[in-house]
Amino acid sequence: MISDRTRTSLEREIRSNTVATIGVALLLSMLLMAVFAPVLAPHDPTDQDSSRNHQPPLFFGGEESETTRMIDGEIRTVTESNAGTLAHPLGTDSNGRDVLSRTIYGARTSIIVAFSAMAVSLVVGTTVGMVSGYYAGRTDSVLMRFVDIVLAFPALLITLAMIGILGNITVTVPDPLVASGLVSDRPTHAVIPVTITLAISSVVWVWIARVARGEAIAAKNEEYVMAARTMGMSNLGIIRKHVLPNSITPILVLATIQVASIIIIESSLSFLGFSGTTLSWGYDIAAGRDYLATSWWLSTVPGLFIVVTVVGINLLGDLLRDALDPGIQRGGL
Amino acid sequence: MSNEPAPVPQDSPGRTAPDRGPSAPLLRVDGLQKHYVDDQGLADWLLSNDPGRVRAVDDVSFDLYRGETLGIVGESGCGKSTLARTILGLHEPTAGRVEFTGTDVHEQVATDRKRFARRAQIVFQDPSSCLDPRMTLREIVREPLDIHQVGAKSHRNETVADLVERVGLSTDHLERYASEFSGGQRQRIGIARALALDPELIVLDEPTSALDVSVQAQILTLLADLQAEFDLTYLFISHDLSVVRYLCDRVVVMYLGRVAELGPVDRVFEDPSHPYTRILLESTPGRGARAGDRKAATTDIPSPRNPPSGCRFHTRCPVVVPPETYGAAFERDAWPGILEYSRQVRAGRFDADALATLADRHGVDPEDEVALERAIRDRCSIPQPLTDEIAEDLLGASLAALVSGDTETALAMLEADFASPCAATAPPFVEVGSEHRAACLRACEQDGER
Amino acid sequence: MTESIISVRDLTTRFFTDAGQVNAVSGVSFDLYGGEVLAVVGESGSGKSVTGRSLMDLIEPPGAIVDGELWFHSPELAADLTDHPDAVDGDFVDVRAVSPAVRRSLCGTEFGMIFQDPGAAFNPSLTVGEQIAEAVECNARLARGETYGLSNLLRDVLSPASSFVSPESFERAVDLLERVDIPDPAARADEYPHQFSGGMLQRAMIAQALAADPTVLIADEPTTGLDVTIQAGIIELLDELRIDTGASILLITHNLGVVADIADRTAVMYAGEFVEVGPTDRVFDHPANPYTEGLLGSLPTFDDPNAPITPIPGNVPNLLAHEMPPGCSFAPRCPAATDECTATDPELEPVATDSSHRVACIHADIAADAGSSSLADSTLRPIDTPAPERGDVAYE
Amino acid sequence: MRYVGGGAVAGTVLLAGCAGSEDGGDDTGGSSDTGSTGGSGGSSSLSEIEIILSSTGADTVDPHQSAGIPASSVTTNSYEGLLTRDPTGEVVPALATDWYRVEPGQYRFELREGVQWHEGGELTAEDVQYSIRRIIDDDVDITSDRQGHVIGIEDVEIVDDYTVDLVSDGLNTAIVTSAASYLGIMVLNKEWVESNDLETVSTEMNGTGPYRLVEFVEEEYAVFEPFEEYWGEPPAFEQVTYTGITESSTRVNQLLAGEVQLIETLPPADVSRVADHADLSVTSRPSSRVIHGVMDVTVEPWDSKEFRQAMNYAVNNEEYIENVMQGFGTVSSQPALPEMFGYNPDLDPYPYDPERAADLVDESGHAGVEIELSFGVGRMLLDTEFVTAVAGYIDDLPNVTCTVNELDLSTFGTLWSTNHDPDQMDFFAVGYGHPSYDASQTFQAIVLSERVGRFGKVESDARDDIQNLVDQAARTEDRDDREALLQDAAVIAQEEAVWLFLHQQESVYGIDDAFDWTPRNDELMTTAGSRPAE
Amino acid sequence: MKDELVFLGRRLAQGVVVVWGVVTTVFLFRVISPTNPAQLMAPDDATPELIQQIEQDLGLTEPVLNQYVYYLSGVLQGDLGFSYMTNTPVLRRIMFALPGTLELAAAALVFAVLASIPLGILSAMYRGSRIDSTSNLVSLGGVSTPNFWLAIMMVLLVSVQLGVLPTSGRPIGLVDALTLLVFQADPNGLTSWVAHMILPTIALGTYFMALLFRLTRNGVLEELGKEYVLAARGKGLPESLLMYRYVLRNSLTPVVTVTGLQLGGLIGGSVVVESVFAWPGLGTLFIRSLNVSDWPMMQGILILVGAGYVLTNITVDFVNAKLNPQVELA
Repeated sequence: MISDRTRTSLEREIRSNTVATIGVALLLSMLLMAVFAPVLAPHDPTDQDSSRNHQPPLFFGGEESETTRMIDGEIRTVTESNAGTLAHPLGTDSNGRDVLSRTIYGARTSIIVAFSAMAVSLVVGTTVGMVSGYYAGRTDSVLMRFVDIVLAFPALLITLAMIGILGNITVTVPDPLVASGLVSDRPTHAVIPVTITLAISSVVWVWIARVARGEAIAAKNEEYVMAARTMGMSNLGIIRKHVLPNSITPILVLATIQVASIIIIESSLSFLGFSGTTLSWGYDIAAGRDYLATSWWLSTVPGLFIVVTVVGINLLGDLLRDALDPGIQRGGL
Repeated sequence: MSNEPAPVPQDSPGRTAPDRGPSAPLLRVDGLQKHYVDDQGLADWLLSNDPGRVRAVDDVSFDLYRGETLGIVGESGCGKSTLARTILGLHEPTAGRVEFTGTDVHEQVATDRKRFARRAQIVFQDPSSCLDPRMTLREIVREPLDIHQVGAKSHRNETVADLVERVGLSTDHLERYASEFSGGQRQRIGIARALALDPELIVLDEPTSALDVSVQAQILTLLADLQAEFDLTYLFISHDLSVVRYLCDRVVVMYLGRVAELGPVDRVFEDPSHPYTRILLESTPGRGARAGDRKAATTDIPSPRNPPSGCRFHTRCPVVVPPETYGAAFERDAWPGILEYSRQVRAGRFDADALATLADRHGVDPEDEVALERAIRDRCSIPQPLTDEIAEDLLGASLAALVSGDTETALAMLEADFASPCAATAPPFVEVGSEHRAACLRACEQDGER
Repeated sequence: MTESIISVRDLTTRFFTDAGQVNAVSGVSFDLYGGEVLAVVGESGSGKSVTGRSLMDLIEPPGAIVDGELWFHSPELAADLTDHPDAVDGDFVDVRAVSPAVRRSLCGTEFGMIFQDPGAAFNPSLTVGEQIAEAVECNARLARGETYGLSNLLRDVLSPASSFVSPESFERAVDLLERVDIPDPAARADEYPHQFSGGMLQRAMIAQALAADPTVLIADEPTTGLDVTIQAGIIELLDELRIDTGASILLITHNLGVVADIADRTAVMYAGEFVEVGPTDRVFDHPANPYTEGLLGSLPTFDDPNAPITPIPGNVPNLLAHEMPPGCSFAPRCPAATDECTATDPELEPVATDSSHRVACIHADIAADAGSSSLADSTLRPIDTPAPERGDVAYE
Repeated sequence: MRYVGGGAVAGTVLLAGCAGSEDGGDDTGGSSDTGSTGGSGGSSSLSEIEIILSSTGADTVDPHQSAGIPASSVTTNSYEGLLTRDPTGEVVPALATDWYRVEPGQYRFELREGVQWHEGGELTAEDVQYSIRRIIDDDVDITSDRQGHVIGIEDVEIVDDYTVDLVSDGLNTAIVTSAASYLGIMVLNKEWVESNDLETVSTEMNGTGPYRLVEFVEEEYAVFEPFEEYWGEPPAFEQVTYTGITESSTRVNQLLAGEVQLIETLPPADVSRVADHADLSVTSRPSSRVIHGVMDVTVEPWDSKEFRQAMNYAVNNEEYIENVMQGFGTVSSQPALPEMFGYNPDLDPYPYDPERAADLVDESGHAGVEIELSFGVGRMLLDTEFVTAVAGYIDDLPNVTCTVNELDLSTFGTLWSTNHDPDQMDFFAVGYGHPSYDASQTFQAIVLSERVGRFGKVESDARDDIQNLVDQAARTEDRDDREALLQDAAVIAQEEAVWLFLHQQESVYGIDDAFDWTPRNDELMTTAGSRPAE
Repeated sequence: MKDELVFLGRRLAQGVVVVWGVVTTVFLFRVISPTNPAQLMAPDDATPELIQQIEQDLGLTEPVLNQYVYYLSGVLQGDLGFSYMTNTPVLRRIMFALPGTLELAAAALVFAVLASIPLGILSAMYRGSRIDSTSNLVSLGGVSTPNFWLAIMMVLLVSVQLGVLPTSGRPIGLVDALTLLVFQADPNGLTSWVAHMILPTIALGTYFMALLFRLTRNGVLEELGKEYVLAARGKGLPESLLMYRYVLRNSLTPVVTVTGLQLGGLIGGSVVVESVFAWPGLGTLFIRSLNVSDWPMMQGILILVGAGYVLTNITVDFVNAKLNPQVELA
């Protein structure tokens, strides 16, 4: 799929761009984290022990601090000291669950949603874009007006509306790493939030379709497509053999960049309480809001992981764009 | 778009030269039209943003015989590429028909493109666009074989190797991607691909215009060799007269979508009958030609979207036919001056400021209308007075209007009184010599005289 | 006609790209005489356009002029620059050695540039008249010694009444448009570049180049992309202007026909070097370099359709330093190449029969005293001689 | 006939629950004050106050269209009932000055004379009659959300301009409750209601109360100004604003910033920030809401008494209240709250005994079962946290897997009160409040009711026993005997594990020291009786 | 002039088609949503008969096509229906929420534009300098940080730790604040408005700032490499004038376009930001309505925002065509 020249320019880009390389490394580690969450997470992310709750991250806390408790119907101020421990390097939440483990598992949700939404969008968007751009004419007009309609709504609003329509659909699949017996004491099943995946796809395919259409139009006017037509190749054959392969690079670059948008939308939805699973970054950020004054790490840590992931994707996207396709435009939220 | 009927004599079999072998043309183009998509319905108007952009072709007819090379020359916007693609069935014609060995190409394409594809192929202009950059040399040349399932699969690679060697490329490079070849090499690949199906006709759409001269020469010689070897018929599209002259037997000169002149290359280029062909020849660099009366023709080409009425070349033509109302001497004495005068009026060269400057230059009082009129006549070299009295009166009225500042009236009068038949009538296509035809009123006159 | 206006010595321009160093121009030396048309002809990638841009100091990163002198005949400036002995030689000033400000003012006034693609060389959001007027205005202000500061900018930007371009300059711009035969110039001056056809825009480009009454016009492929009839008009216009204004024209083109029509002298460029320089008829009739010969042989000759064409085998090399062939860069394609050719890189030497005709080929018939004319010790002794008066020469 | 949005199912029930319908109820809820009192030197001229509700703002200002606490907190500023209660729950006169039973089935209220409507005119018996009919009679104007809160009244008879008789079909002990409850009879101006369209009645007010409405945006805020011709004690504030903010940290921050004077549901994590503030205090009172887990006994494993008991043994209430809720709750042992009439003080909560729980699960034959604990987010103090904790305890049992199913309020409300499909939700945590403070109502409404609870869905001996005891109590005149009957019912309820008994939560308020306000047992955030601090 | 009218007419007609599509889509949302409004509107213990009665009264028993016609004609008359929850007109609530969102979006836009464009120009002019690399880093962070998290972090730092700015709420609208200032010479309203605007504005505007920064920087860089800039330099145009007339003006065209078109994105982003700052706007209203399945409200908001977007789009196109001589009005 990638020609030698593309590969060399990519290699050169990677070599010459240390910042981007760091970004790619960050992203890769996030991916690894998501895939090997059961192995990497020190604890079961749902395992709770309220006696050790609100433990700060390692190297934080330790000094005496005042908290309020109600004891025998009286509100009393008590002095407590709570120091971070190695067992919970990023602290614990209000139910004593390990923040690090939850965040590692949260990466899973974000990445599963991002990748599956992008996969759905790529299939739908590329198909529509190819058909629209290649056949042009009335097919194109109608499809593109439909695209305009979807684009008239802010992405987040339409995603939310889709959630309202779809309700909360989730699919639970056994975690292969746990099933294989590699690790125990971890959740045996992973929850795939189908609703938000579909809801996000309902917007993202449009972004893909627009780019795919543009690429299809450009490719269609290339002389080699004309040549294929004069050779008697069928339209579908031309799309499959010429138009699609020559359009796919910019589409994939856009897709890479848009994965960042998807992760931000996904975390926004979870933040607003529409995640479908409680193991997600946005959900934990929202849960931590109530403890901002006392347990700052609850909202801070998952947010940092989002930023790191999205920075990684954006750097990778910039890198790909510079290496493969200097002309591509960034789509907005 | 004018649609007055113009007599279009057919290039009938009876007129073919004996050396052309079988009498039926390989390809016959008959009254072919391809227009802009302007007629959109309301739904389209609401739904879409821009109409398609196609260079128009209007009422083009010619025949192409087996084994010959027919050149199509013209400047940008003349519709030569549209013509080529319409002939190959890539565009649907608005009117007229294209016959390939007697059958309608567009019917054939609609039912079975493949069959037609095996007989007619195309080589494109742009070496950077004509090959799929994601395919290797082998894949590109093999593609037509695969589509048509030519021979056994195992044999196809051999066929590919033969073709590749035949066009002068090394079989060592079979696995290289298109982007790794130079422009000339890519054109060779394009030719190999076109040859793969062993077609009878190859349309060459400016195959060398993007190449450097040294490489162009390579391709031209290759094309000539291949034609001899494979008994090919070429439809060669170009804007370069030298190349056309080198490669072609006959040539069609096109201007703004219409055929201006058609005939054997030598005759057309040595004795052009259409003023446009003449201008084109004179403009060809490196022939030591110097500016003569072609100045008006060398500034601008009208938009093919909105072509001029009558003879489409009349706006640039140095030998526009004068109105018939005036005396015989009118053309020689007065007509060039009046043409120049009307051009300058149309170009706004006689607005108030310009008149003041003119007066100043001629040392006359800007208020003195008579002197000013004289100055204008001087500048346009209009004799004083014209020999034809009626013409003199009419011109005088226009000049008076101009000098009094009413440019529009002046122009309107000119257009009414000194309208050239060229602007009104599309010239018919007439025989000017053996197999040599041109669409020009002047040619008609000669025709009539003969 | 006999006075050298520009003397270029050893001009070397390189581009430092990701793919490696590109030797676009490698040690080019030539003289341009007053009122002549010197054509620099070559195939794509020969470095001819970069040569032109180097003269105009328009090389942008990643490119740079790494070496060379550009001596310009300007007695006034030479007198002003007495404190820069390095940059002055008699009436000549080395444009490469003066301060950027002086260089810029020189380029803007004495050199006019005509770009290959006028569509790209005009700002799409300003009218053509305005842009030409700007050039006029810049020249006028320079002549008046005015500077343009931030306060001027603010006033021009913020006040609708204030404008950089004075009405006089605009009128002059209209005159210039008329001068280049644009019909209805006053109206067209208010139009935007996209409303012009290619030929018209090229004429406007020429008008802009004329704004400062330049001594030298550098025309970079001025007719590429234009239809032949329009091309003929532009070439005529250039010829007319040369005669009217006495400006010298450095015509950069790949079109040998155009060269034959208008150029007094012709320089043939190949792979970043001049391989042959001489009076046009000499070069066309008696090419001394196999490349020139091959180039001429590649062209179908119009008036002799039966003459065979003999292509040069192979392809134009790209200019990447590490991919350049050793020795003579044409050697790999040259029918006459010998082992010696790959060993030495030939210098331009006068041919034996005509000292105004120089060639870089070891197999050429070089004048006997060649070799002593090396540039090392020469100051500004012209290395070229002007072409004799020529009649209409066709190259066939 | 006009239909009226009852507010979301979730809105009504979860916000407040249904009010009980019987008079009385012990008031034992001690309020506690803490925090610095050093800020008493603050502004004494507090004239404008803003009160923040922890829900959205009132969805309507037509009291008959809503039976929720937040809306009532707003509407009671303008509309009044015949009677009302003081902060401790004592019934006191309002628009009626005297009330007595004329005969069984006929209760007489003598109206206050000279009561002015905000938009002019005097209150008459016709208004009272119309208002009550508007609630109980579907054919009068609207189908009211309050029908369930005005029980047993069949009609209203006008005796004279200032006297009305409420007619019921028997000895109706609930009449006074209905008359005094803020979820019961509220009196509207007949002529005004009839001459305005429903949208006006929903968004504007013409009442008799101390404050009149200036501006109102449904679900957002309501602004009041004093009504100078108020019959009672003159209103103390120049302006009263009610705003709904569901996000707790936002409420806290606004209080800390001095932008508002009183906030509801101060989360424990922020208590110290408010308490430490020089000008603010924290005040609390045990809530009238029983937080419990409902188990749908129509399906497995909940039909098993052992399994239900196992759940109760599995949860360490003490621990989660202590740690997760920072002590802001009390373990509950039975359906009734300690403040209620009929509470059985002798019952101890289920002890935390995971082994016993595991054994019981085995006994029930449901070992290895996977269950899901659902709840609707946002209505209970620290709901996510404690539900997570509870599910965690159950999940810790070796033979039960328990996960949390977090639902938005709409979905939860639909599943709970309109769609009783156990396949979708058979085990859920909910908070249910009873301002009536009578255990019989708790039993009736949430243990036995098919609609709200789930225990009553299936015939069983235990259900019949409880039902009998409650019925018997209703017929019993003697207070102590009645109490004993209800306490017996509590014993059965505990033994049967009709619920997963969780806790009684604490209503915690943050308050500006310049604002003298006492939390009420019924959680109403009314301005009645409050004034600038001395 | 005629061209302009035709252009405008055509774009408006196309806009009407899109808006019609928006309304239709939104109508379909309600139809396919699983919510039964009658159940929502009925009292808790409503009988099935009552629910059926309500369904009938709401017209839900009619064929979908009839419902569609009613809805469409309602929308055409400016009637967006009644909220299921409060039974009051949807428009009334939207009109209350609209100023909050518009003020926030406008402020965020202004912030984004003012911060990004000068920085983008500087960055491009001094490419590779410290200011360039710093700005690039900030912009990378800007496009990578979810606005709600940024908001929370700002609340944590600015309000909780430093205690300087109010963290939430919109106690006063701009119009009221200005009225207060003008008619009562009371600046407190405006001060309060500004104070409450700061954090939400930054939270919402940062992403767009970063986006516009990148656009500006790339635009200026691209423009600097254009041949006509070289040509202008060649003719001796003063550098400052060149920067303004040749580089800035042309490179800002896409920036202006994107700025206009990002309004939709700003409104989408404000959904989350509003929720963090308890900002009474369309976003909070939408979320609240979603939580209780109040479809008429959601439909109303979607139609309003969608139509607004289409209108903005047309305006931007038109203005662009007027400003940019290359764009033909056809």
